[in-house]
Amino acid sequence: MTDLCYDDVEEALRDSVRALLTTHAPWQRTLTRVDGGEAYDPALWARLVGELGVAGLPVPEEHGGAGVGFREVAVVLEELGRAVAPVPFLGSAVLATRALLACGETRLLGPLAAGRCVATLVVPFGTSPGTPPDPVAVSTGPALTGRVAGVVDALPADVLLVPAGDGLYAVDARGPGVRRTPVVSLDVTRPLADVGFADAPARRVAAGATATGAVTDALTAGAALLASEQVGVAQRCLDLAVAHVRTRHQFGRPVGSFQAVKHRLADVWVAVSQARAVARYAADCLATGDPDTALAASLAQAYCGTVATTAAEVCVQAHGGLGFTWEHPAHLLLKRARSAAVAFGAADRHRAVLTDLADLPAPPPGAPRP
Amino acid sequence: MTDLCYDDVEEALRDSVRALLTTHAPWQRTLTRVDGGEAYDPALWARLVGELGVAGLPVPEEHGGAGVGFREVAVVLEELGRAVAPVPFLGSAVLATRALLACGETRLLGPLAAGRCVATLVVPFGTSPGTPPDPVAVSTGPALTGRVAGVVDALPADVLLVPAGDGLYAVDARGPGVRRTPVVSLDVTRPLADVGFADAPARRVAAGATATGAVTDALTAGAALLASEQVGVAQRCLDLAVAHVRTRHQFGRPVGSFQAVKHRLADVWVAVSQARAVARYAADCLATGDPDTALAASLAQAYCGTVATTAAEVCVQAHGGLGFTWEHPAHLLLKRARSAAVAFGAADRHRAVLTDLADLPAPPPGAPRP
Amino acid sequence: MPDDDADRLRGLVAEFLRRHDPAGGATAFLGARFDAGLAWVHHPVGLGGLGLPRRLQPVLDEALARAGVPDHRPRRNSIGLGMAAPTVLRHGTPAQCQRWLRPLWTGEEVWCQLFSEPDAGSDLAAVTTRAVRDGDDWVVDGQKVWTSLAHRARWGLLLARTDPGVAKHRGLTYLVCDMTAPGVLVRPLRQLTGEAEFNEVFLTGVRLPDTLRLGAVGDGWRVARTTLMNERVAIGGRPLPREGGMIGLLARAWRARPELRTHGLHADLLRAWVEAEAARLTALRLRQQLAAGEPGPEGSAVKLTFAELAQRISALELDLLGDEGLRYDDWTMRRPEEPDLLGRTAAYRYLRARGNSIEGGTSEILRTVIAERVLGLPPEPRVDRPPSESGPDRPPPGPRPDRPPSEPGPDRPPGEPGADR
Amino acid sequence: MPDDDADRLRGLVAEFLRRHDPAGGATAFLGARFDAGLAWVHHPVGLGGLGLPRRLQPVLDEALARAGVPDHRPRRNSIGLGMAAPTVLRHGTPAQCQRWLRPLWTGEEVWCQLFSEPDAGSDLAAVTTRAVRDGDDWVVDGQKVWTSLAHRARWGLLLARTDPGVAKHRGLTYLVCDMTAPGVLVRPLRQLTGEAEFNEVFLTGVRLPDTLRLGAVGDGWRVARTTLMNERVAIGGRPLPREGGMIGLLARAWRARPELRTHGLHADLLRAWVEAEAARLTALRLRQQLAAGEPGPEGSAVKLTFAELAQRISALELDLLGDEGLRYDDWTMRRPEEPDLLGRTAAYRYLRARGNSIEGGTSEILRTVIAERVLGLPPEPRVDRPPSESGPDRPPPGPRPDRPPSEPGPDRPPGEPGADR
Repeated sequence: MTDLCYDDVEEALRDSVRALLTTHAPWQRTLTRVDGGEAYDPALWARLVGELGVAGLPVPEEHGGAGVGFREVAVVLEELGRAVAPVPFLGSAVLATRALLACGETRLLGPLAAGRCVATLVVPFGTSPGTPPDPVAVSTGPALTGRVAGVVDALPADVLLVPAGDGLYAVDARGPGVRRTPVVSLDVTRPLADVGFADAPARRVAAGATATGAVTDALTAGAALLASEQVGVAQRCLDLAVAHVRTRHQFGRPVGSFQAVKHRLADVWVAVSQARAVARYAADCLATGDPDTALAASLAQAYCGTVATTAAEVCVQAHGGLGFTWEHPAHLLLKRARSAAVAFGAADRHRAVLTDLADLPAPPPGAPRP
Repeated sequence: MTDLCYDDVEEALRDSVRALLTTHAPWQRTLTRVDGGEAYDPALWARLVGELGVAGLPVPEEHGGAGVGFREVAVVLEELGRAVAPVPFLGSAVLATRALLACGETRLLGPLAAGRCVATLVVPFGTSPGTPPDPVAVSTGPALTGRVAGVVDALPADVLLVPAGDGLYAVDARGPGVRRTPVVSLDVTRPLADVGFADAPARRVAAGATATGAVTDALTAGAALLASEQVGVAQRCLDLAVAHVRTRHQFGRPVGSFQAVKHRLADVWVAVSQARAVARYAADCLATGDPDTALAASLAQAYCGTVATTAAEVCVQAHGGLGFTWEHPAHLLLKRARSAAVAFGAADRHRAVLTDLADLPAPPPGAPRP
Repeated sequence: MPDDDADRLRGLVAEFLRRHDPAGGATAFLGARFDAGLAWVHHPVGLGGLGLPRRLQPVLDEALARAGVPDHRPRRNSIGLGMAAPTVLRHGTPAQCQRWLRPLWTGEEVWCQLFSEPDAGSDLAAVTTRAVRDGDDWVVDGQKVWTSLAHRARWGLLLARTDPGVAKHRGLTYLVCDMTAPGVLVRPLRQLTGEAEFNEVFLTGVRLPDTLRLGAVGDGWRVARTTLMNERVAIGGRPLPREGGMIGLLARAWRARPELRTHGLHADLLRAWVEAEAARLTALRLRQQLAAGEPGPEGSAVKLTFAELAQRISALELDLLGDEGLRYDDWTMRRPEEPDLLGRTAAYRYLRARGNSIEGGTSEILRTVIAERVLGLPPEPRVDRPPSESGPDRPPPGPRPDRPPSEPGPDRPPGEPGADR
Repeated sequence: MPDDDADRLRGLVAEFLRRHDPAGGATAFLGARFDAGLAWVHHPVGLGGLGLPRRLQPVLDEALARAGVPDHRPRRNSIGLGMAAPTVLRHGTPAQCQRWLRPLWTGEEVWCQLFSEPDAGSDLAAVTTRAVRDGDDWVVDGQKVWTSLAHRARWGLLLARTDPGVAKHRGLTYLVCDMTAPGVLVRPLRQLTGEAEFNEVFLTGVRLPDTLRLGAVGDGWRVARTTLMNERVAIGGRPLPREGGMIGLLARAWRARPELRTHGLHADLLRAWVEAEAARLTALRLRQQLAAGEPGPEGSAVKLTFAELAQRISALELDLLGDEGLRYDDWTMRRPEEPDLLGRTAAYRYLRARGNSIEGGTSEILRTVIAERVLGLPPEPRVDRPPSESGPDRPPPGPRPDRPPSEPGPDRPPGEPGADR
């Protein structure tokens, strides 16, 4: 049966990641990086990969990884979300790794698992699993020409995996003909980039159905696992709000003793509990190759993004004016939540996917009801 | 400019109607009638028509009415809704009267205005203005054959106005070939009836575009003015809830001093205030023949039904177990509200109408977004 | 569960089924299960169990289900099974357990719950029904409401005030009421659905021997907590297959009636389906977490969500049905055997669901339970302590009561567990 | 308004316009309007008005608008016009009115509001900024926050504690702070939008002559009520044409971008449009009702709805834009002239709207205001009275304060009226 809980290994992993992030990625430090215009933190990434091996979790041992699977990746994402940590885990350890695993291209997996290399999948961040766009053209060489807007984790990437023509191509991010332009992003701790190719040399790593399948697999993994990051963001928002209203006094009482505040936070707790069950289900399906994975991923993105956004909004509100300031972590979480809600397709898009997956058919065309 | 308030004449009318209903239609009496299987109260109707002339309000003076218009009709509906009064005002003074006015058929208006005759429009209660169905066939005579399910105010009607073929027909409700079957209705204070015609003699009162227009006008008036009934229901629900929570004590305090209860009722007050503005706008548009009337009617039914239903649901909840009993008026209001929310087309249907009226076009067909 | 206990349990079930035929009559078969320790595995031997860990109950249930043993139909004695059994097991004497558990399990003796009163709804600790000691008996006078099954019950879980002189939570004692005793008068209480699922119970000079007391004198509130925690978990806590609850009715109506569909309703349906599936997975996860333990305040969340979804989904089905939804099936006053939250018509289900956020703890109460007992938010200022409370007589700080003192809101009929099937 | 006053007013406008050219400079033209009594018709002659009934203001505004007179652009001095002017008029001495109203009206003197403090947000009556009498002066020490326009303001509406020995609402006095006085330090306060719309204001030994006091010593709370009531009505209370506010931006984006539409978003859009139109009609109806009176607690509802809709509609626009909505325009710390709730990008509007339910009274505060002052629901138990309050010194029952004592919730920056245009 599906296991929706955390086992001891997962709890231990969580503790390690949280301890590292608490020391090396407090929000004040992240905010300072944001203010300095360089959100991504290579030193933090080096520690996460070097000390905890987070990049190699889903990579089989023979390719230099830990081979433990995607349930553990989900736990790492919860903690990274909790800390709004500015590292390219989603692009590299989820999207690129999953794509390479799916197309059996193992040459890059070792460097990725070891953290010697950062990669990402070059699609707009809002691309949903069913419909990868392809605005990049291939010429002989092979070489790529085209432009993809709003790519996640492209800024710190060494290798770009680009769906183009009928294949999936690897491109040296610092090579000739590649231009990455930082986007002024809503999510300040994970800024996007526009990526342009002008006859950029490329290597084809998969073709035809294998390539298409690899991209779909990568995006499905992204949708399924991003839910865990969203749970981490939501839980942190709730924790911050609870801590604040327990100590902040107005009218001679803790603000958290007022029912309006209490009940709002109780509702958030209920929603986060539900999001956690949904996210665990998606991670477990992905890890076990369950045939329900596509539905689980769409369910996760139909549910968890809204929960994280609401939790962040409630967190701002519960802090009153303080939560509306730049010098409080609430806005980092809000921006991450709101941006992630669009990633891999918004809730609306994933609900539409359930039309087919859950057999809830749309109205027949052209037959308006009286 | 649109007048969204009540003028002195309207307030005086409200006072008269409320005084009469307080004396002659207390909820206990209505519940007793419901328990006895005869919800409609002919004596009450006779008083409303005889003493206050409510049936003749929109009928021009030359046809025996007061000729004051639909703003006043709306005020009467607020009070009837407030009391969940079991009288055929909606069917007779709104639907039938408006249809007859629209097709210039004045023979029946006098008796209707004087209360000597009750009429209604024979369509399913959920029929929305744009799409009147027509399941009734006409044969020479003329005579009607067919069946219409769930007709409002058909049980106490003397005359049935039936859209059939290409005309609008008047049929003696007690005449040959007419069979009215009471429906076990969700709304116990305004039960519906199924109406069957078997070669029933009929008189054509309008034909062609005039008939179609009259039916549309009647249903538009129904949608626009039902909103005022819904405001009355909602306001009564709020008043009952407020009165209860001010006096009911738990934990040594009035229940109404707890913020969860307070804020919920504050939200209902806000919603009722908004519904009132929307309903007044619809009534005013209807009264002045404003070109915005169709939009105002759809806006009213897209908004006010939900408000009344929510207010009734909150009323039940605020009363706790007491609100869940048969021996408390909350359920009469809840059943009226829930039933009225479907009448003349549910909110969903009226929002869809705004697609065109407010120029908010639907997605182009066959172009799913990535 | 690949462990020895589980294997042993499966072996016991197999052997049991070789010797007992479920077709031989439900009561006899259930009695045999009890006697074989195959009722509640975590109960002691002799009291329907085998003294095994609680987490093995699903192994037992599954083994029986696989063998085609008919469902226990706990709804035949829902309050007995869901609330009385855990309370008796935890707080009862050996003799009480011996006396009550077996006929409770077999359904031969139906139980009801005598907690709520007209002036003690959400504020359950405010009960005023008095029990006065008279020799070896208690003499009980008072009125209870919202008592489902009272008209069929042999026993009632009774919360009564035995010491009006102390703080309200401290003057209560928990008794088991003999519903056949003289002075017990049961009257039907009609609901807005038309039926009379609940009752009012009038207690006039009812003599109950002290042997019917559960827990110590003055300790009734603590005993009642066990009952209430189990009540909330019972509601909506059963593991369901996908579309197993009310959402399944809506989804099937949707599939069957293409002519009623609109894009607006489709959007609502998809949202509701997602919420229902999320709630289902959450209940499943809670069950996996609690497999080894007793219900805690987290169960309140499941009950809260269940109520909200039942109300929303039943309303949506009415929206879908349009004109058809304006019809009801029957307003005559019925006395249903059990509430049927998924039965009758859409209009019935919509009306019945209004009670879900009131019975068994209002949604307002449950939110406060979550806020205070899960999130640790501070209580509201108290105004309902009698003067003696502010003196040295005040009780020491300890675990908060299950109905937190700071509770808001509307009353509650405790009502049926009414689990979603 | 077919009455004599209205006709006379139209005549005065016509005559005024013959003699004054709006193109001659905004300040001069506004000054001339003030001098002609064509600023606020209900103000006394000499103070910008004609002593006419308040309900005639729309006649004036309409007559000027029809003549093409440019909008007064109240956003240039929004706190002055929306809050300071009614407060000064109602509580100021003739000399104070004479001194302040004209330059306030012309925009030559900008005003700000010094109410909120770090520990007095929702609980505004808890302000600790002290004002100590010293001869003919008050010496003020303390810190204020959420002060929009402080960096441009000539005057500030200051709530300060002058008697710490009495109950908190009673020890307050209302002063007008000279923002150019020594000891006034203004620092930008950056918001989550990136910009610094608000300020922190540090007051250190600021000497204010007693002639700057508004109302009696110890009567500051009553004066502050006037300010707050007007603040809430100012927010979202302006009559708008259909689609005049944030819904218009969304509707136009929807019409312009068919490729972004989905059925699910269409359902959300239709709901939002209906809600926005209902809110618009409600604000219009309130205005018609209040044409003759002063703002009451009902204004809180308009502000509450405005905030909810702004948040929902801006979020929906982000949903519509998808990938495009993930882009921001500029995170550098700007100092905007005025907040622009309908400006910049969808992402900016979404973020800025988060403040709408905090500034000018949180939505929680406003719900309590409605519940207690409109519906008459009882207050919560008070715990913040100093001991002296429970004795005979307790104030007599009277009209409840505008910030009801039972207020909940998060803090508030009073902030900008920021009306939806």
